[in-house]
Amino acid sequence: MTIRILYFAALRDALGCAEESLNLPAGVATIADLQAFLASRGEGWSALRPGRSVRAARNQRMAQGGEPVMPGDEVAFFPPVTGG
Amino acid sequence: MTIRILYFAALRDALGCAEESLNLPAGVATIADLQAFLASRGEGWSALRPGRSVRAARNQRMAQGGEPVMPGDEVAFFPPVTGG
Amino acid sequence: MSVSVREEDFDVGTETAALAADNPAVGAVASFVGYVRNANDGESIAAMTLEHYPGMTERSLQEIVDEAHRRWQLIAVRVVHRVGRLQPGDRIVFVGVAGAHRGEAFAACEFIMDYLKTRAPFWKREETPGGARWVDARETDDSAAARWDQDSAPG
Amino acid sequence: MSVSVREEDFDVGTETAALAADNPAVGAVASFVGYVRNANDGESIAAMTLEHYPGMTERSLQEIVDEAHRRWQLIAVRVVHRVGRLQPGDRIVFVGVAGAHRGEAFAACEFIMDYLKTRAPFWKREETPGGARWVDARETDDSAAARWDQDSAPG
Repeated sequence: MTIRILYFAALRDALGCAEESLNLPAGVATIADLQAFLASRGEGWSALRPGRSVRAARNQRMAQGGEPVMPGDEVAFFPPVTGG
Repeated sequence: MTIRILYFAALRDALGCAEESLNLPAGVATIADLQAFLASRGEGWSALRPGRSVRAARNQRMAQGGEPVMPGDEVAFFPPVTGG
Repeated sequence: MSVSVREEDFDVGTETAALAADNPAVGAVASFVGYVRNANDGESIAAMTLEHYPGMTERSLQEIVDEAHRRWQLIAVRVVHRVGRLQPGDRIVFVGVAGAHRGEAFAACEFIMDYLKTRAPFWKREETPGGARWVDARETDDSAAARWDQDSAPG
Repeated sequence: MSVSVREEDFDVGTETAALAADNPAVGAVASFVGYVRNANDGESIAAMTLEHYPGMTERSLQEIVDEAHRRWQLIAVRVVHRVGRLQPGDRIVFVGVAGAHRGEAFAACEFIMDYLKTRAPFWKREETPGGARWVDARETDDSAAARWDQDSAPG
């Protein structure tokens, strides 16, 4: 019932965390739910609050907030990309 | 009072002429006048008749029919270009 | 492989020639090379580090290339994106597109760059005299990518 | 010189690198390479000969480059066009444009190719199984060039 969560770039620096494993908490059904749950941990985790230009990917594909989260998923949160 | 006239590509092949010097005939004031004068020489020269996709340059710049022709000019006639 | 993500530099002549090699139907290769500039937003840049999301990076680039193949009649596409620490004047990215004619090669090359800029998980961190800073995404990149949504007919 | 008309081949890597060399403000180089194809209008092509109008050729290419500099903020431009007899797979033309950002580099590179195709005095003669033939101008080239007339604002 766990998922893997990755954080990148400025967001990883703000959170002080690059990667974690998490047992899916009750009531977390979507990417948006997960993001709200993580942001509620307090202190630096407020960097994940919606509206703060956080992007998400699920299983290595860009994902919208409404996308479901399933056990075994790899979810990533990061700032808007700036490559090229 | 002479001009130099150059012909290129398919038009040169049709005329059998690459270059000539010409004393500007009376009544030839523009590129269009010159083209009509040359086309009236008969036989292969009808390839120069207006309407046959002939382009003109005067002193190495693309020229419209209304542009004047002056003694000493270098005038060129050729088909639409196909480089690149 | 049409997509490569790596630290090593690329050779523009070799990459371009490979796109046309062995296929005499190629009439046009449009390509783009991005470089590290020595200044950005008014600050001088000593170096930058490109971070990425291994796995998703290659996948997202391949999806962009696949989408370009769906939208235009293309013969070959190549994308190379470097990661790690780079200095001003260093090459960052190569995008090359081979087709029979220039219209589709130009359009697909620009499309791939616009999508790469907004959808491929790379992040730049610049070293300036005032310290290191993450580069902010530019709104002009979003609007450059968005025009391909309306404009879905081959150009 | 930003313009060269000659029989010898060019090196895409060298030409591209030269556009960015010694100017660390360059962030983007867009380039185009045109190749001789092995078929055209349903006939196979053994070789082609490119004729041009010496003097006017260089002048017209330089005027196109100058016009590109007027329309966009560019750092460097390079045009190399080959003449003489070429075979399928041979390079014909290189157009490279360096700028700070990709938008102007792409637009100027495509603009230069479109204008070159309709305003620079080159003519192609193809050798086919049925004999040699002069290539006819394509109407699509006229319409490609015409869109820059309406579209005079920098893209």
